[in-house]
Amino acid sequence: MAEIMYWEAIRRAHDEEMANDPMVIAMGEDIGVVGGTYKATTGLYDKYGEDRVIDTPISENGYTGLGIGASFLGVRPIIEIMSVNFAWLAMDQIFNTAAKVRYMSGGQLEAPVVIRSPGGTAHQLGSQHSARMEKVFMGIAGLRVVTPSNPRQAYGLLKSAVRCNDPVFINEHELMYNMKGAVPDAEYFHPLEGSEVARQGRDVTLFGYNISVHWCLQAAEQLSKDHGIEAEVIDLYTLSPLDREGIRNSVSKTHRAVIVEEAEPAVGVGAEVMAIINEECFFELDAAPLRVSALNIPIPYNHALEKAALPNAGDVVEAVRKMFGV
Amino acid sequence: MAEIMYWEAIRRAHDEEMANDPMVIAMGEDIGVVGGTYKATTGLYDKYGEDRVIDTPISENGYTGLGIGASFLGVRPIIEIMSVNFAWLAMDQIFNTAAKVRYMSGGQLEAPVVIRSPGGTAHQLGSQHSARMEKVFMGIAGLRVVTPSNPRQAYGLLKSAVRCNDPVFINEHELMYNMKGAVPDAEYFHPLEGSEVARQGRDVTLFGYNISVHWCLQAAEQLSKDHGIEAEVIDLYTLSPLDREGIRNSVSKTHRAVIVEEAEPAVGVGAEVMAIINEECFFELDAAPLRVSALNIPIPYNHALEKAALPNAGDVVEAVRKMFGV
Amino acid sequence: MKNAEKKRVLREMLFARRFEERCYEAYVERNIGGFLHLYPGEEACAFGVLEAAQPGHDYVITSYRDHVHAIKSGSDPRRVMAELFAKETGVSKGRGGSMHIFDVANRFMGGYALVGGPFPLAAGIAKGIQMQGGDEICICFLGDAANNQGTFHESLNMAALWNLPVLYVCENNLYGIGTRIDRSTAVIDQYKRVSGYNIPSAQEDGQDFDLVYKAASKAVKHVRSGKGPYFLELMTYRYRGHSMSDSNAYRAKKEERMWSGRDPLIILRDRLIEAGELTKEEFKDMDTEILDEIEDEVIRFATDSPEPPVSEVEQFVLAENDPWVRGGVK
Amino acid sequence: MKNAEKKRVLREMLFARRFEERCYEAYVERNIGGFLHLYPGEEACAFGVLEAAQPGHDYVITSYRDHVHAIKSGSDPRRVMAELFAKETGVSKGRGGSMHIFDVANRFMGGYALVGGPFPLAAGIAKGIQMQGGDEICICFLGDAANNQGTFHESLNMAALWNLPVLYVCENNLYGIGTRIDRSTAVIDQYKRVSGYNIPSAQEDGQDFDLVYKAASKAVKHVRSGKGPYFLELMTYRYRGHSMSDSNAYRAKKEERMWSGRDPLIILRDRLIEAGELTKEEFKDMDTEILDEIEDEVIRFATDSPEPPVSEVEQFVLAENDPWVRGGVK
Ligand SMILES: Cc1ncc(C[n+]2csc(CCOP(=O)(O)OP(=O)(O)O)c2C)c(N)n1
Ligand SMILES: Cc1ncc(C[n+]2csc(CCOP(=O)(O)OP(=O)(O)O)c2C)c(N)n1
Ligand SMILES: [Mg+2]
Ligand SMILES: [Mg+2]
Repeated sequence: MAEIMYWEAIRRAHDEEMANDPMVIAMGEDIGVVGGTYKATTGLYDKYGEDRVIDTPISENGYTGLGIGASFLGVRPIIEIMSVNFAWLAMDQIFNTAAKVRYMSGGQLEAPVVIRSPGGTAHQLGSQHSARMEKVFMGIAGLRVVTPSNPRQAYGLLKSAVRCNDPVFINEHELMYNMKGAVPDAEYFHPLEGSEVARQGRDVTLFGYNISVHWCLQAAEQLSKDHGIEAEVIDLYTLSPLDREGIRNSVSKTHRAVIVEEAEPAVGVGAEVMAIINEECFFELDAAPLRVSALNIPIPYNHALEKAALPNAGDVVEAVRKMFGV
Repeated sequence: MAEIMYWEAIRRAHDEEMANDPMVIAMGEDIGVVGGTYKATTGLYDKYGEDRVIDTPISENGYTGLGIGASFLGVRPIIEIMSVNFAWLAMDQIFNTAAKVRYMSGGQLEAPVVIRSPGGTAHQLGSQHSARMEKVFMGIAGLRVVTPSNPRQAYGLLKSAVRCNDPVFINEHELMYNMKGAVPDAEYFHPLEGSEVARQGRDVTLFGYNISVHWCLQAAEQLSKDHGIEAEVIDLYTLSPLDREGIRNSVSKTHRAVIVEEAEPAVGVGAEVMAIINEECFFELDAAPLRVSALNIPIPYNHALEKAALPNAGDVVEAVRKMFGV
Repeated sequence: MKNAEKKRVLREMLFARRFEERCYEAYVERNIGGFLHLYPGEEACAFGVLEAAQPGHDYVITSYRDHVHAIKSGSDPRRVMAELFAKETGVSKGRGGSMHIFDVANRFMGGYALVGGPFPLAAGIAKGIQMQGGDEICICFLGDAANNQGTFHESLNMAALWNLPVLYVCENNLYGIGTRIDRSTAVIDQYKRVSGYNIPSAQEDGQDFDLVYKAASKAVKHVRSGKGPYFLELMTYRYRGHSMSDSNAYRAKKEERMWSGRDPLIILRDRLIEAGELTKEEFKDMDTEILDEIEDEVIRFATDSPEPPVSEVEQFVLAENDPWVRGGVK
Repeated sequence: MKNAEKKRVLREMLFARRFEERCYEAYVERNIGGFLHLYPGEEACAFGVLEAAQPGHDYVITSYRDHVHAIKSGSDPRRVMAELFAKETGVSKGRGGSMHIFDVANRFMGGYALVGGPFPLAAGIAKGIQMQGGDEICICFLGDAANNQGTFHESLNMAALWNLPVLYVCENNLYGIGTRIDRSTAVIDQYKRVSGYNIPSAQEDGQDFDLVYKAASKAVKHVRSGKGPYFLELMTYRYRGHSMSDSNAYRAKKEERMWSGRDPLIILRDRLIEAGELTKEEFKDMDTEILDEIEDEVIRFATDSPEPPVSEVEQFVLAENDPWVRGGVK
């Protein structure tokens, strides 16, 4: 089990899937000759040629729609949107076409496209390059949404997404492309539905996804060390559909929940997980569930302000301490 | 206090605001010569001329961006997007520019645009014309979102939205343009923040917005008649920012909450209101809050299927009965 | 094309006209719901182009004004009407409706309700054809006003850049709903607008089947021979309102009269009569036959068909039992 | 333009060059964060156009590559640098950063990070000008690759349709990040692409200040006189990578050398020397002066300025105390 980087894991999944099926193509801005802003497609242009590793014009709605149209004929496009902020431009094709075409055609057509995009706040990229939009993708029927928190998931989720016959949005993270982690040497397909227990615990459940899983894990260590509180950390790698059973199981065990999200709070992952807890195991709760979220502001350029805008492990610890009154 | 239709109320607000301030303009597809698909701008083209009542090309992102740019110079555009489904095309300018420009310019610029759009499911318009997207507008910092449930609000909210210096999205409803209701004869500005008690009650709070307020009111009558349950109905005419105080006050009184939303459940109004209840008055609750939502599917054309996809007053009654075990 | 062939086409066009008119009635009778956009006046466009192509082999995609394109692509008119009647036997199983006719078996890739939406989809289908290596082409029919959508620009650029086998047909009926083209569009001749993408283009009278057929034959040949995209603008007119709720008040009566005088059915009919291929009598009989067929076959089928079961309302959202959801077949 | 004036411009251009190079260093020193897009090589574009216009009176809007456009519009270079240093004294109070320079007092309406975003905003500003009835124009500078965005098409159509006073300047540096223009764009001459909107246009050498100035003067005159939009394409080259993280590996060394030989500063400098307006000595002194000014004034100011207080992080999201939020002043 080699330790590779998140971007290498994504690259490996591309490579294997393109080798496996000549109908798999990659598309996006600067993914070919340059090899991708975050290197996720390095070397593939030379290996598979410009007809399968396609540098697109800056036409997000256009090339996303083109990928969807191609998928009607059995092409399996992996579309990179360089930054999730640019995905606003492609939402029309993602939601009006890909998410609805199976239904409105009475099952005749499907749009097996994969759309990958870094969807978190990096360092000082300013308001227009720091949106967190997972909530937007999660709310509309017809689209699957997954979000890898480590290289193993990044690899395995992309592999499954390429094979799956539904449109899948993969929410990656700019700050994680260089993160290292173990990835199985053998081919591996990660399930597109479910969640993982990232840390066992009994006292409180911390729900995270993507980068916030790491904040949760850090917080859990500190809570254990400083307060003897053993937090369970649940990695919600599937954002749509959320794993109701996984959520229920953990909360039924710990009776307390804190949801940690990178985005501003309104109608986000935190709210939805809370709603699921309310629906699934309200009477199991020993405390009001809490969400740890970003401030409700566009992201500032200044580093100190940016840091203040976003949650971190310390905020998670604070939330749990407040919950336990310690 | 005359009884007028929802569309007439919107038209009146346009007319008064355009008469009041020469910088107020209306823009959108077929709003001029034709007077608007739902008549909201009838007669204004003749009255104010084509420079102020502008028939736009079918270029949603383009004309929305144009309106935003004009607003930088003191123009107050009221932009109609003919159906909320088309708003996906304009999200880039709404969120990347209007919602962020004040912040990223350090307060130098603001984008006082009003964007109005019918945002509910009407009758048999099919998947691509039946989206409910309020949740999408609610989740991103920098935009106000309101949604009138009657002609008085439709009139007063648009008036305030035009004067307010923030971008405001007004979520209307195709099925409500012909609804009649009393509107003050005198000029009236409805607050852009808050909620209204649409019906007093003591046993359970039903939260609705826009059309679902009416489902709640219907359900409340039936619950009162059939079960002696007196439901309070809260009209969440402001979706962003939601009225935390109003939500807390009502739930602290009734100790029970059902949220009724027209959209599919994930990361929607229901989830957010639940989260607020959990945060504000969890220990006041006598029962797990419930949400009554649409099915998690694109909207079918067939009428019976369409009906099955959407919630109604009966579903609200069912939810309350379940909650009370009656 | 031989006159006998043209007679067949005339019959098909007349069928299309009557089909649409019957839809109008069915809408008034409340058997059809939602938005309904009809095609009368524009028939020579779809027929001229698709006669020049290979429907069923070539892929076709269009907007919400889609019934006739589907039928000419090979869809059973009964199943198109059943779709409008929201029946399980409808081409889209009653889930789509008028704006979402799909018949993938006949390579009719759908009607779409977002103006401009099909531009990139068509380019994508053409990309798929290119990858499969077949000689099909993709034909995308859209309106004039759709050309102001950003997707037009983005898609035509990509189609040219990657030499995709796609034929864009602009049915220029001079209006986008109630807005006349000169009030929405800086350059009125749409075929000129594609010079920004280096795509060959032509403009043709869209009321005359023969002229459309000829222009389309050239266009189809170009695309099929691997020379990349082509853009064909057809000047036409819709005889009815944009959709059922439209009163047409924004159009001058004189303009409407002028275009009524250029009815594609009459032009073709008179030409065939002139050529001695058809008599007025024959045409009338043809019409009666068609009206009967529509009533006895099409409407009856749609009326008698069952609605989709409400219990299946949650079908077709995601793939069923897709193994990759669980990480593959274990 | 008199030679003495050109000498002033040369000094300003040299200042811009040194300013940008100093940004590079400050980035390496970690005083600047985020994305940083520099302008060296393209100076004659902004200077030629804005010398022909009335910065501070006319409105200017552009992309993320925006420092020089702001400075030439009248922004205090110290406050631009302070912005890059994320300081409260920055033009955007440290909230914007390199991609979001705003200086509304000088009618510099901002740098925007979404490629294609400013196209409609510029048309909107022009609409505002039109409504106010002033003689200002709006100048929108954007790159070549931005023209493939749908907003280009949509905005140019509206600008032409409504005769808006907007000048679109395409700084064609042949690349969008690492993608060469012929790999993304079917028609390489951008000035030809606006024929689809009936907008007059021209292409000019963007390395020669005099030529840009002349072409821009014509363009500005056109727009200011009420004749509607104009599109000016300037052929140029960026000497550095797209942004700091870009290695430039995708460009041929030969191509880079060719363009280095066409440095806009050298072209203007040599012309002035030839004309006897400048000596090599003088130019060197000018340079030293500028370098000192940047260090002593600009960098010092940026370094010494305070950061915005973290307590104010939630400011500038919505209007403060807007009475209409409560339904007006009661
Ligand atoms: C994105 C989008 N914007 C607006 C509409 C509303 N709309 C439906 S049809 C139409 C006019 C289209 O005109 P044209 O493209 O000329 O086609 P025609 O109806 O004349 O055949 C408009 C504005 C829509 N369906 N989708
Ligand atoms: C909507 C959007 N898509 C993609 C990007 C990423 N991006 C930033 S700059 C750029 C290239 C733009 O090239 P061009 O317009 O020629 O301007 P230049 O940088 O050459 O000045 C790209 C693709 C973006 N910022 N916004
Ligand atoms: Mg039309
Ligand atoms: Mg460029």
